[in-house]
Amino acid sequence: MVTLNSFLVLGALVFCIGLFGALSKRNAVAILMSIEIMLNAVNITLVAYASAFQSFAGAGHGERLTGQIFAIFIITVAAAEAAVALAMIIAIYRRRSTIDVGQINLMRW
Amino acid sequence: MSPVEFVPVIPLLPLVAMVIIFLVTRPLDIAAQRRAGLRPTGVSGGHNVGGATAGHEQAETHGSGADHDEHDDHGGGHGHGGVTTFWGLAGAVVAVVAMVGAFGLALAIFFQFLGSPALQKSGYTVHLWNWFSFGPLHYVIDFRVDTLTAIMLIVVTGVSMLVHLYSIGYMAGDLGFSRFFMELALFTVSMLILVLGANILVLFIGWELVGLSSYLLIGFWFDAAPPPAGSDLPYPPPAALKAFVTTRVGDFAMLIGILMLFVTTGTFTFTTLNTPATYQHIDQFTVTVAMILIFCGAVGKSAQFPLHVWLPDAMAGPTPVSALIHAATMVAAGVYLVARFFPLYSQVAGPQSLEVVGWIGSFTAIFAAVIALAQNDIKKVLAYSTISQLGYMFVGLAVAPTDATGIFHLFTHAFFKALLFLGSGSVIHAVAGNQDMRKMGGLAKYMPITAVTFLVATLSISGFPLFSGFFSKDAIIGEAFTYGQANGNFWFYGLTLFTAFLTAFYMFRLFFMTFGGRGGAFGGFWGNERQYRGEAHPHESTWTMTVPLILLAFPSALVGFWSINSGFANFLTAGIQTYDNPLFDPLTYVGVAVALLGIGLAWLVYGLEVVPARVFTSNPVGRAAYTVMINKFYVDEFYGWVIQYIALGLSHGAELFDTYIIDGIVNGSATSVQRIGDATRRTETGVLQNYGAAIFGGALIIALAVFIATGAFVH
Amino acid sequence: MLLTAIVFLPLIAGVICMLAPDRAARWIAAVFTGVVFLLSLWLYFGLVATGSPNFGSVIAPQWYIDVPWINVVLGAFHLKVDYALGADGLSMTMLILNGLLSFLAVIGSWKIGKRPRLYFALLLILETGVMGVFAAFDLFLFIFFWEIELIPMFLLIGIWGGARREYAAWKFLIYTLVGSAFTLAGIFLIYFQTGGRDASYQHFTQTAPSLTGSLPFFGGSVSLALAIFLLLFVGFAVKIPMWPLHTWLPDAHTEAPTAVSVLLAGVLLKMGAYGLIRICLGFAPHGAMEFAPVLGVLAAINVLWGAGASMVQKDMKRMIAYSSVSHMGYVLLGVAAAAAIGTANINFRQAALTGATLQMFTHGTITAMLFFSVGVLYEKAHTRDIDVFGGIGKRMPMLMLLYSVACFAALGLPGLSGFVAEYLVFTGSFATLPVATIFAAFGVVLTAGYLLWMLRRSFYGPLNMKWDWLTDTTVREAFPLVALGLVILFVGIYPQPIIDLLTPSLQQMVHSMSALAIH
Amino acid sequence: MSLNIATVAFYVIAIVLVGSSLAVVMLRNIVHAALFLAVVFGAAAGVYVLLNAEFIAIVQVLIYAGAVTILVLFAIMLTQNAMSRTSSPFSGQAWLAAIISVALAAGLIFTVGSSQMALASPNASANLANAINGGGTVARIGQLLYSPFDYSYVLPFEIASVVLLVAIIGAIVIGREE
Repeated sequence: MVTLNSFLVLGALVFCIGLFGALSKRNAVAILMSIEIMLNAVNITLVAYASAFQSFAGAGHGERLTGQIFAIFIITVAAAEAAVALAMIIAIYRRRSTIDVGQINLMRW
Repeated sequence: MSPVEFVPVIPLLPLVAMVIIFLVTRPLDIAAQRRAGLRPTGVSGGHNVGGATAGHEQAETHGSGADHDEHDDHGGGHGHGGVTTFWGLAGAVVAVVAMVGAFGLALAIFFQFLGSPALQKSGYTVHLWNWFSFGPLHYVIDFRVDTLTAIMLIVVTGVSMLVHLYSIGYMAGDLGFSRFFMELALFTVSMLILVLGANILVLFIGWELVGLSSYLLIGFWFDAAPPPAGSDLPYPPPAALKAFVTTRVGDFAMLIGILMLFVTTGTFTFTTLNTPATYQHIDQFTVTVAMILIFCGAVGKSAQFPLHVWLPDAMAGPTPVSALIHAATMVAAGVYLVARFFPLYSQVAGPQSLEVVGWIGSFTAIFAAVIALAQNDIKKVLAYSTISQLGYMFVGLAVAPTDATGIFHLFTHAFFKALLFLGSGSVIHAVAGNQDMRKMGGLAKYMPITAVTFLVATLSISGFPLFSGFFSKDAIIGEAFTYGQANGNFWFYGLTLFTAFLTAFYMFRLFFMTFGGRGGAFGGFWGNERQYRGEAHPHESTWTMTVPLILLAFPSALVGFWSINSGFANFLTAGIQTYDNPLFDPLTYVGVAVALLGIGLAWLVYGLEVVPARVFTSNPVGRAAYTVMINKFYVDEFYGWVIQYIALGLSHGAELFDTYIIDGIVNGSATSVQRIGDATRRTETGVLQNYGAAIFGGALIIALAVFIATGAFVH
Repeated sequence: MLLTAIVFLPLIAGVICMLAPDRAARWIAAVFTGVVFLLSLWLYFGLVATGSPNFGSVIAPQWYIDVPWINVVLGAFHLKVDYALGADGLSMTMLILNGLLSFLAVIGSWKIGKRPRLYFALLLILETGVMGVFAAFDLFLFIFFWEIELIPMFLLIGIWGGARREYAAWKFLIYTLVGSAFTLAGIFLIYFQTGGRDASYQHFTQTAPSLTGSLPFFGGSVSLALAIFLLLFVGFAVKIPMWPLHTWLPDAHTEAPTAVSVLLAGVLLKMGAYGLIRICLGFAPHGAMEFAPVLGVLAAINVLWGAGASMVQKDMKRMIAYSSVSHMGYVLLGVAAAAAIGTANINFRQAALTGATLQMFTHGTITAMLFFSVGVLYEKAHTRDIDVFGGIGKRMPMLMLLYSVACFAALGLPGLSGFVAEYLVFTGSFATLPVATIFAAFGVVLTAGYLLWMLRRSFYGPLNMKWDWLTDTTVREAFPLVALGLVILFVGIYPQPIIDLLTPSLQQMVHSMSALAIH
Repeated sequence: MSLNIATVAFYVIAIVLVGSSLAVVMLRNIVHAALFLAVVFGAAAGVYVLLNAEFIAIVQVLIYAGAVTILVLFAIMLTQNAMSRTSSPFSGQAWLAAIISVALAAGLIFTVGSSQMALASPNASANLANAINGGGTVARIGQLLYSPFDYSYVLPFEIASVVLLVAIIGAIVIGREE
């Protein structure tokens, strides 16, 4: 029996795997990829909710697809983010010949 | 319109003279001096000007110190070194004219009082202006003339007038000639305010202002070079400072006394304060303490022990200043103060107050006289003599039933001591600025007028019969005896009597060492060139200096006769007779005998020189005593130690407390904030992942906290 | 309108200064400060000209203007700030003093070389801040101007100061800010305890007697009035400055340029004293009465401590700075005496308070004259070390005369204004606080000691040939000194006008306090 | 518990999704990781299909699996020498990241498990079943995004388009060689 909880647990697991990657990888591109995984996890959760509450009574406006709409916006912003972030990574690489985030610490105290 | 109604004009005259000199003649004088090349132009400045005027500096630098070697050939810098410009002289003339006017008015007021017993009783008050009032508390500027003030007016304006005249000769050629007359006029104004004040407020104003004038005039040669090490020559800059600060110590106590009186009675006015009825509801102890504190002011101003140390040093000022301020008038202000409050001292306050006055006075009298025995500086001897005589005045106030005894000595002393100082100034002028009596001697032949007038004053101060000092001083000694009979305390009598002997001795020692010596005419009284031990060429002074000497010699010799039949006491106390004519009191002749003994001993030692002075110092006891005496009982050293180690030590302590404790706390807290900031700053690694870990870790911790707090784990 | 002009004209002038060319800045500053000074005199003479002058009191200030400014209501919370300006006798003296000293400060900094536009602009903004403090009749407006004044002063010390200017500027700023944080807390406390609807002085004056009750404090309790008094007082105590919160002053003075020192000592310290009298004493009289004995002791410590520390200073400005600490002690003494509980006649209290206020004015002029004198010397010799000079009176007789006048005024010589104020304080305070007065009065001896000793070491004695090239004061340098000297002389001889000016305000304060004492 | 196709499909997709996510995170070779990222995106699209969100699934495939993966591969290609091959791909705080991630996962699963809404809402499960078996939602999404009604998302949609424009320009500006 697949319940809402199944999707939520799946989203949580994927999110945490992405989080681990984002917090532990040294390669900036890898971090970016991990962040994309996290975003996907969030999207799964949102869409699951949207489906679960699609015809939830009492709200007054019939079908509820807010979760899906949110997912669309997240995908949009994530695409923009990926483009800008990758441009930045390339710019940093050109200037410093490294994309190891451990060494990109200009803001250090 | 009677003269007394014009009394505000008396201080106004010298004030106007001062303002005229300050605004008109002195600037013109300075301009003239610049044109004549006597004074650097100053404005253009630069090293070249300083170098070019180096020669003139010596002319400007007077003092009595180390620079004398350059001056000795032209008169020690006094008088012959420079030129008095027309404008300088004009200013001096203005001042003298003002003083003649003031003296004339003072005389007129005096004679008006003399002729009107009603006025003697009532006095005359004139309201000038208001400072402010708070309900019944009035702070007003009022003048009041009564018999005491009338006498003080005569003394102040008379001596001041003569000193002004004398100074024209004495200060001639000094670059600060105009400044001198300005400051002299300022002093006269201040002293007149002091004696004219109708309340303590005005008196205190005058009291402080004479302190200022004294400070300025002692420091008149402010740019003098310090005397060579080991010399006891006075040095103006520290002397002026010392005079002001030492008297301020007394003023502090006096201020507290004034405050006590004011707070308990609510008034400053003398007439109210001196009415015993004012104190009906006031504790006698309070008044006693207040009066003793007020007397402390007198101790400072009148240079009584233990605040006497400033007066000998004050001799660093020009000699006319010593005569006017530090002999005749300002130092007598303390006596005036006690006399002013005499009804309070004698009737309201406890007997302790006048006992304190008597003890301080009598001790100071003998203490200063002992020091005077060993001094060789002619002005220092006179300075200690002044201290001693002021002590007499206080004893006179302490022992007599009225203030007439003490005030009469003040009155006579003003004349003969001014004469002594002016005479010594004439001598110093004649011997090129030298003040050491060991380099004088036999001067009588060179300067007969000075010598004769000086002798008159010396006889007077020694209490030689029929000279004025005899009447005033022996009256004090007599009253002290009466006091002893009444109270069983003969100390005042004994001390004053012995001091009379010492006074006669050291004054004639001074006279013989200066004017006489073995081989002079009249048994050494009238010396000549053979007794002269100095190098300069002595000469008699100009008429502006000798005329004041002659004019002062008459009152020095004669004013004593006013006391016959209690004339003076009658006048001063408006009818209360006090003491008998000393001429007919056998007790008087004890005093006379003692004085003659002193004169005789001095004659033997310094006039005839049959007993060498070495006799006194050749034995160990004498030598030890002499060392102590010449070092003035080490009082200066003691005060120096107190200031150096206690006052400045505490001050340094305060400074260090500020620097290390208060600022330590302030800077310490600032530093610790900085340290904490520095430590926490280290968490900002600049590595994004650290921040990410912190965010999620933090979120977890918060979530955990929320779970625990809401009990989510329990359910 | 007149007060608005006095407060904001300098600000406008400051903006103009910033826009003007460097050479014109000082002229603009001089003209505007001169005009403001004349306007401040108009405050006084405008009333005198009416024939029966009423110099106003807190209840009925003159030239009063009240425009609503901020009015926020959030439920029970009501914040109301009015643009309320007024002048009673107390304010008026301070406004005139500030007008005079600001004008003279501009004249005194004529030769400033470093960034003159900014310098004069800041000087003018400072004047606005200080004028606002003295003219404000709303407590929030008061603290607003109080804080405004900090910024230009901080910059003036920090940019134009001496070698350790940054340390001094920060010390000044942090000390004052910490203090005024307490004051602000006190203002909120009194504002909400008196209804929380009105912050005008008139309101506090009327409600002040009702401030009773107590607040819990670390287990114990403290009376409400005392809490308000102490909170308000901390900020003022820093500014006055009162021992042991005084150590910013010597540093600030030593580092600040001459004209800034003049303003710092001449008017900024008076802000603290003004706050103490107007706000602490006026609005928290119960607290003042409770605290008065302690305040008396602190006053005596202030006097003696300042004088003692002055004695051992080597730097002339530092010495004068400590002498300011000492002299402000007399202000504290007068205030303490006015508030102290006792059986003393109300007139003594009034004498003490009037003396304290007069001391604010006279100390402003005297210390300004002292600082100007040192400034003249420093501008030529580039040192202020007392001992390196010697006998320079010979080269600078005019400066010696004026400096001596200032010193004698400071040590309380009769005929000069310092005496009137000190004597008045003493006569008043001896009735209520005799012991503190005796100790404080000993300060007059010490003051004479250190000032004359300084003169003796620098100006007396044979000329140190190192200083042979020194020249005497120019007319421009002498102008502020002579002007201040004349003020000092006038007040010293005829203080009645200024006392009349102060009496209505102070009388009311003293009367309300003694009314409290009876109940 | 009935074993229908949807359930089987869910578990298969979930295992693939989790496994490939782990591969992305754990693999040393960044190119391999990028390829597994494409698998993650694809699996996510499968989840969306299961949830009857076919529009999202299509968009997911287009944008993520297509565009973003290509973009990432380009970036890897452009920066291929940036990282030394010998050193660990993990930074020093990997252990801390692991703890945080595991703890967070535990926390989230605990929360989901104890959530009143998810468990006690039979409607929700019924809806979900309906949704999984029901018709498409594309038309409805189109209405919500573009119709001028009060509760539509026209304005956010326009803003999103502006964000994209800014991102395009920004990426060009940043990535351009000087």
